[in-house]
Amino acid sequence: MEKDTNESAAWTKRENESPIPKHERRASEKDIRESIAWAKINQDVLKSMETPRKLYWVILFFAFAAFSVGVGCEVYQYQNGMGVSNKNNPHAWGLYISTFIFWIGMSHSGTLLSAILHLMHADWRKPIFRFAEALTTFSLMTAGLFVMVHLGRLWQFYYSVPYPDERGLWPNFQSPLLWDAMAIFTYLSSSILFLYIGMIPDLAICRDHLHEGWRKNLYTWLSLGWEGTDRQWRNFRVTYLTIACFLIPLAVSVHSIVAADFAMSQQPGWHVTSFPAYFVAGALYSGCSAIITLFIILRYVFKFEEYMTLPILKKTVRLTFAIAMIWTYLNAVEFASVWYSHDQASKDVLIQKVIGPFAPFWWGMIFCGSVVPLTLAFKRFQTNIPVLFVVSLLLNLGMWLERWMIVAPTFSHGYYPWTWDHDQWPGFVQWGMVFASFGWFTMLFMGFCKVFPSVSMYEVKEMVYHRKLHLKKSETAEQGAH
Amino acid sequence: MSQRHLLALFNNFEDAEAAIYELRAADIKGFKFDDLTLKSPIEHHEVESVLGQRSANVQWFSLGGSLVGGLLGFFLISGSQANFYAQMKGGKPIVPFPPNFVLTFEMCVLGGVFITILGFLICAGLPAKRSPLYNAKVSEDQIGVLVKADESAMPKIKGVFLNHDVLEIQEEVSK
Amino acid sequence: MIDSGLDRRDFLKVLGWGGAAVALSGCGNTSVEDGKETVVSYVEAADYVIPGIGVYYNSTCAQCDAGCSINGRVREGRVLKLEGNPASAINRGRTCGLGQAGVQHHYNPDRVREPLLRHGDKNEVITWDKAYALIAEKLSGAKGDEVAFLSGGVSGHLKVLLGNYLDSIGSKNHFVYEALAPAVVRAANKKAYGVEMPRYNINKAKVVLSFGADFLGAWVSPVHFSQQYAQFRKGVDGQRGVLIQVESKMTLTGANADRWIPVRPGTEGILALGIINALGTASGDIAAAVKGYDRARVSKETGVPPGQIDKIAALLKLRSPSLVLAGSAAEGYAHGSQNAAAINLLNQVLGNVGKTVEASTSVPFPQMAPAKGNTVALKSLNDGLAAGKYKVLFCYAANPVFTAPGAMKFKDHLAKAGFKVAFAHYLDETALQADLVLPLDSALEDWGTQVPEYMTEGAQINIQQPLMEKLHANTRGMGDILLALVKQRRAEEYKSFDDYYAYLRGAMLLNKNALGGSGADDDTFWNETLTKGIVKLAGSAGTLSGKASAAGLTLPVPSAADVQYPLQLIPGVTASLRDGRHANQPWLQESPDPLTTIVWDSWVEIHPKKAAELHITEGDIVEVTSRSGSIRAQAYLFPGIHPDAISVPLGRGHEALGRYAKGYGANPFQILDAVFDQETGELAMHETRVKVSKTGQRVVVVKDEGAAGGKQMGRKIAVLVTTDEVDLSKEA
Amino acid sequence: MSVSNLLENWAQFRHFHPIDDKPHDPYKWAMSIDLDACTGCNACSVACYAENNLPVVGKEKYQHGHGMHWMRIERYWDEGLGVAGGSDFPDHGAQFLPMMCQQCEAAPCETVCPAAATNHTADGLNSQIYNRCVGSRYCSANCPFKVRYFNWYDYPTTDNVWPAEMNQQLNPDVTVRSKGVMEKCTFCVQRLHAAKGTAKNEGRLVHDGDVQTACQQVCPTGAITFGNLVDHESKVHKQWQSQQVELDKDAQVKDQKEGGSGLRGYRIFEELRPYPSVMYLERVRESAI
Repeated sequence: MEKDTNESAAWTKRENESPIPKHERRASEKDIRESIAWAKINQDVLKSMETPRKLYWVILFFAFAAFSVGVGCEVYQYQNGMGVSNKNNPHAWGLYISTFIFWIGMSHSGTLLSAILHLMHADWRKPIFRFAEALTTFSLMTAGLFVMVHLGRLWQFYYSVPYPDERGLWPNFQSPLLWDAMAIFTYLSSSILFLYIGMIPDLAICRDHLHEGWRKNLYTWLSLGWEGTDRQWRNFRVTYLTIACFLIPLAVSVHSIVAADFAMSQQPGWHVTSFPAYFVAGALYSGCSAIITLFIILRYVFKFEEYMTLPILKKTVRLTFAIAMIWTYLNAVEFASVWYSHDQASKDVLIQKVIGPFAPFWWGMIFCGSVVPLTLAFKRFQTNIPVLFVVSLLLNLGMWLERWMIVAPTFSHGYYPWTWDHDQWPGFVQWGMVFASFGWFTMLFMGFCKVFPSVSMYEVKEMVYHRKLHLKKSETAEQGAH
Repeated sequence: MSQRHLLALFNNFEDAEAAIYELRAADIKGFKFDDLTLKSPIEHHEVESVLGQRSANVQWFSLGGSLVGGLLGFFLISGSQANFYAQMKGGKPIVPFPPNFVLTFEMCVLGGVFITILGFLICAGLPAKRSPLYNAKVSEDQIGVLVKADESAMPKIKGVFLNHDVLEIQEEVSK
Repeated sequence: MIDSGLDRRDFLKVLGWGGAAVALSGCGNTSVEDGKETVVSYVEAADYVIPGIGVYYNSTCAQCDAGCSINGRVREGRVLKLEGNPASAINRGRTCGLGQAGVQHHYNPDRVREPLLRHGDKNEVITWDKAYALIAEKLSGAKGDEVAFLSGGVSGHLKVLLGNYLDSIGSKNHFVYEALAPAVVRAANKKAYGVEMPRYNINKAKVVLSFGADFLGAWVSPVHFSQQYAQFRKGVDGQRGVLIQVESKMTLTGANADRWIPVRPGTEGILALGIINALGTASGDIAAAVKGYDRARVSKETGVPPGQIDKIAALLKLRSPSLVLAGSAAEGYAHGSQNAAAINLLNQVLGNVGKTVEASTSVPFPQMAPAKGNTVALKSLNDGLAAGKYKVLFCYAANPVFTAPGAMKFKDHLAKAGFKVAFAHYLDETALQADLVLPLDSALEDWGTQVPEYMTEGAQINIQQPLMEKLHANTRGMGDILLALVKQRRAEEYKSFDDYYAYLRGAMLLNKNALGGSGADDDTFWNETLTKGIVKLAGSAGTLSGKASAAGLTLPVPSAADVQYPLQLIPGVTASLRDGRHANQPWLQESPDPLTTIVWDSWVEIHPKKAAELHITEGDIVEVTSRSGSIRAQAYLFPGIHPDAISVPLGRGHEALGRYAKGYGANPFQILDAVFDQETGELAMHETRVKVSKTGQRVVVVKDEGAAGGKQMGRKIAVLVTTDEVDLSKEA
Repeated sequence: MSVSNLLENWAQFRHFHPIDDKPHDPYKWAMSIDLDACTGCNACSVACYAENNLPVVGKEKYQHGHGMHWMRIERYWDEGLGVAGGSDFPDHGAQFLPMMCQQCEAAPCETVCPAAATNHTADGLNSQIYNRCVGSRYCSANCPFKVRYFNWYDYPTTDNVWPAEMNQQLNPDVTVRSKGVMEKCTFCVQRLHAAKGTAKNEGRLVHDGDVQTACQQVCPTGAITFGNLVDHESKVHKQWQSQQVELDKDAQVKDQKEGGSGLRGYRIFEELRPYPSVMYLERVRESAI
């Protein structure tokens, strides 16, 4: 408790040292100051891309070490067979698939929120969408690894890829797993393109302000000769908008298809109509909480207090709270629909979740997913960074548990009582792989932050510009009124 | 008569806008208004009122792309089902609609996104070589107006720019 | 049959290429890839090896003594699978799981391959000549009485040859020992019916009342009884047969009963008498004998509710003929003979003799009839060994070090024998105590004849013939060994027989006419015999003698509770592991026990109520202590056992035998008390009292049964219906 | 080419099987298992090991649920056993159920395989193509009966699974599966192929009794009947017919008739509509005792 206060005090101190003048901060919860000079924006953001400090390398090393654990596990599993991960019949899937869904879910807020907010002209997205989209891309790349790791014959993975082949062999397009692969591929490539297209003007800035080294070449190539001409901007706007339009239904489809992996099956506890909605809500939920986590980290590490402002955080937090309540509601819907379905097998799975061997995890999920977010309803916590940091991590823990609670209980307690198995716990290989995925993600994300601007400079400029215009307009209007 | 480029940098958009208005109104011989390019660190869509509605056709690429993607998807999938394994699976029809529609949708989006990007590159003329006059300030906080005009028109254009608080004028070295 | 022109090396080359490459291609462990074999083309293979085509040979299953005929599929010179021979009246084309695993006995990697001279724990590989010389040398230093031969049940020409050998030595000490033989029942049958093993017509019975006879699992001739059982269930005229099983520990047969009655251990005879009493049809001395067995007393002593006794009696009265069987559970007590007699009496009272109990056909060659194993033999051998009577001991097809009750201290006594020769497939516990171990051919490589103890319709002699070439060059058939040994002593008599095959062929041809081959020339007869695998004999159907009498029938009142050892130990006999000789066949180890579904390990069956009393839960390692010793095994809560009893299955807990047997489970033989049946002197297997205590260790029970523990949770998986709800007569 | 095939055969490609499809012809392999005859002796399971090269995985792996018994015998107790108000003893014995792949006509496993490694054959079998399997285990996840077994390890190279000599017993007609592929009961498809080949050479169809599955052949009580369901002479057809069980129905006469039908043929999980090819006959118990 005391420690909390101390930390809190330290944070308050940081806030006090913030470059935003106190009166402006207090005055009107402005999500951005109009007075920020554009040059300063460039300077601040580019500064975040400078040669990293020692701590960066230390963390990167640990992330790499964690990833290496996973590589080791995979080599071991590849050599000896899937059995080493302690799965069995009926526990065919285990943590790989649950963690796969977790990462897929994580990917959802970035691109989806960015696109929705873009369409809705909610310009508070501007300072945060870049890293959120990076989050999407990298969590998809992490999720993709689990699909591979999960396969019993990794070396034949291409059998489930549709490619024209001499023997006329095609994969089975009826399989939700194939839809999954297809949707993830589409989503990943679209997200990467969306991220990239949105970054071109910033890449041009990087090009213009870096004068040597491989980076200069990299940005020169990547910025495609962007000069910010009216023609480029005009087409850019349309393109960005169009892709945003594509991405919204796509993102929804991706997680509904992941839900279809379960809902299209015939198993009790999976064959639930509300699953797609439940999955999408869960995905947005975990994505939002991941955004909060990264928001806080980036804000702190890169001193982005001026861009990633508390009002923006507050908005994100409120959005998260809303989604948390939707998710909670959908949980209840799942229960209710099963309860009134007279399907004893599905009921048994639910009962099993609540009072069976998985109960601690299930209740953990309820606690993290439905109880913890209640703190977000309080205004004082909505901008309390230490609290938010802990809460966002708990939310994600809850969401990871949710995915596990979707996958495992049905396997352990399916239709066929003879094969019920309540004792099969994931082995160290599975845990190692889950652990490694966080290392892998951290590696990718940290690399991204140092190579690419994690705050969109041009969009922040736009935001500042629009605020200025707005201010001017309202001043004129005021004067006119006088 | 040889043409030259000239880049004027402004501190803010209003100045640049005013300068462009004047240029348009001035009707300078040897300078076509279409040869004027605005370079800005952010998008100023207000500029359209000055420059006029210049076309942006990316959305047609999107439409075409998603149609082609969707059709390709559906026929690839249904065709492969009909040809390779005209073989039953799980009692479902050999060409089952729900899964094929799901995949058609994905292919539709995939085609749409890819072709949109292609369209963007074509419409925006990217990747492009750098234009003859460029100033890194344009990607920072200044507005640039690049004009291409006959040598003879240059003084007049410069004059217009100078009227509007231009910060700096860069001229192409004559060939 | 198999052309000896193909020498073994060539043969193995074919195997190496054909076997490894065909069966394992793509698996990365072919011996060809290891460079251990030379590739030889099929061109050099023998005539009968047709690539890709299976050849079928008939032979006889040697996994137990029931004498099922088998039909082995041989491809590229390798025997792949054993099926039942449809021509056999015993198994009619069927086999049991044990029989299926016969190939794993044959291909077992732990078979003994060379004659071994043992020095302490060390093996010295010697030649057969040296081994025979050694035996001759040791025999020359011993008198006939000082030589003992311990064997399992033997029959056919092997028995004849063995008899001749012992005769040549001058020894009468042939101990035929089977740990799980129905010896008490034989004696009781002899008394009641005049024959030791009559023919039971389960298929003709409308009600079968079985007192612990696991005829579907491990009793006498289970494959045959299973087929009768199938007919019995279908019923003669749509009236389905009813099976009532009375026992203290549920057997496979009990699990299939319409009514399973848990009876207090050892009171089976009392219940039988109680039923006779309740029937009320008996007269004379029988009526007098059962007079005291009224419902109240019987119910009190057996724990069976009075209503149940009445119901059984009523059903038996209503539906006739019925069949009452006395099985190992009834005979395994000090008063086992009395139990069996009481049960046979019930059969007689019900008038089943002659209907469902018939005399079996006897084989016209009494010298070939099976030497029936029992445990009396073990006892007398043990006594003899303890007294140091034997200088030379032969041991064949028995593993007494493993199967003798711990209280007998057989292993210690065995050490007193001067020179011990074991004819063995594996280095089992007994072979490890031997001085000379002689490796045997597997049943699928060896010649032989077999006469089953339990004869079905008509009599038959089963032919055992090699299904493939020997796997190992230096193993020999038991017949060949005996022939070589007997030649040492009676060279003249046997000089015309090069090997046991010649002996067998000669002996069969000698009796060609009696064997149904009159008129055929020798080769035709012989080839036909081998092709069929069975010689059916006319044989004379005997008659059952003996009249129902209750004379001498005294059943003890169940003893009062033993405070120190409160529980009765029932050694469980499972269909697949029996007395443990098959424990090194991995299919059997991994084949779940039908009732507990446990694999690879022993367990202690304990009733859930008793377990709750003792605070034992599933997976607790418990110590089972008797007066003779203690073993440790995992507890399994099993509702099919009397709360005053526990059961540990036999067959596991080997300290030797092979990689699949050694170290798995516990051996309850070790803790059996040396209690014997008062009349026959047979070992009373169920008469050991034990106490159970928790050790504090726990394991996860390795079993197939899932967490639902045999409940269907209302899912309608294995559905049940009562006879009044179905119409069986319409079924196809 | 494929598109023209698609357009030409459009109507044929839009059938639901088996409900609005014509029956398999000339073969539809099916089974019926009489639970009243089944004694639970496990012979079928061992025979399956022998015929189909099933690996013996050993105690430790079995403990982890890696047992590979395509045919497993399940032992059920009465629901009332050991619960309050019920009996402390299994008074009516146990119920045994041999469970193997039910070769469903509308198999849940087939649709979900991403690599199309499991298909419905023209003979009405649910086939597993080991070569094509990528090991996603989705089929197993979606199997209501959980009768699919995955090669969690590379059994051919595992110690003591098939050590020297033991490997000579392997049936050359059956693939030895390597790690990472799914496998399950095939209705002894190698025997079916052999029988069909023989019959074809003789210019006829396979007669009832020409071919037996390993489990059927071994079964001491003859509880398992296997054969061609479209062959009206086959025993399996007669059994299905006498029990009025129809392949393409999800509810049979037995379930619908008020007051009992006297029939005892049923298929497990019929309400899930996998249309299994295995009919079980209910275990009967005497009502008089």
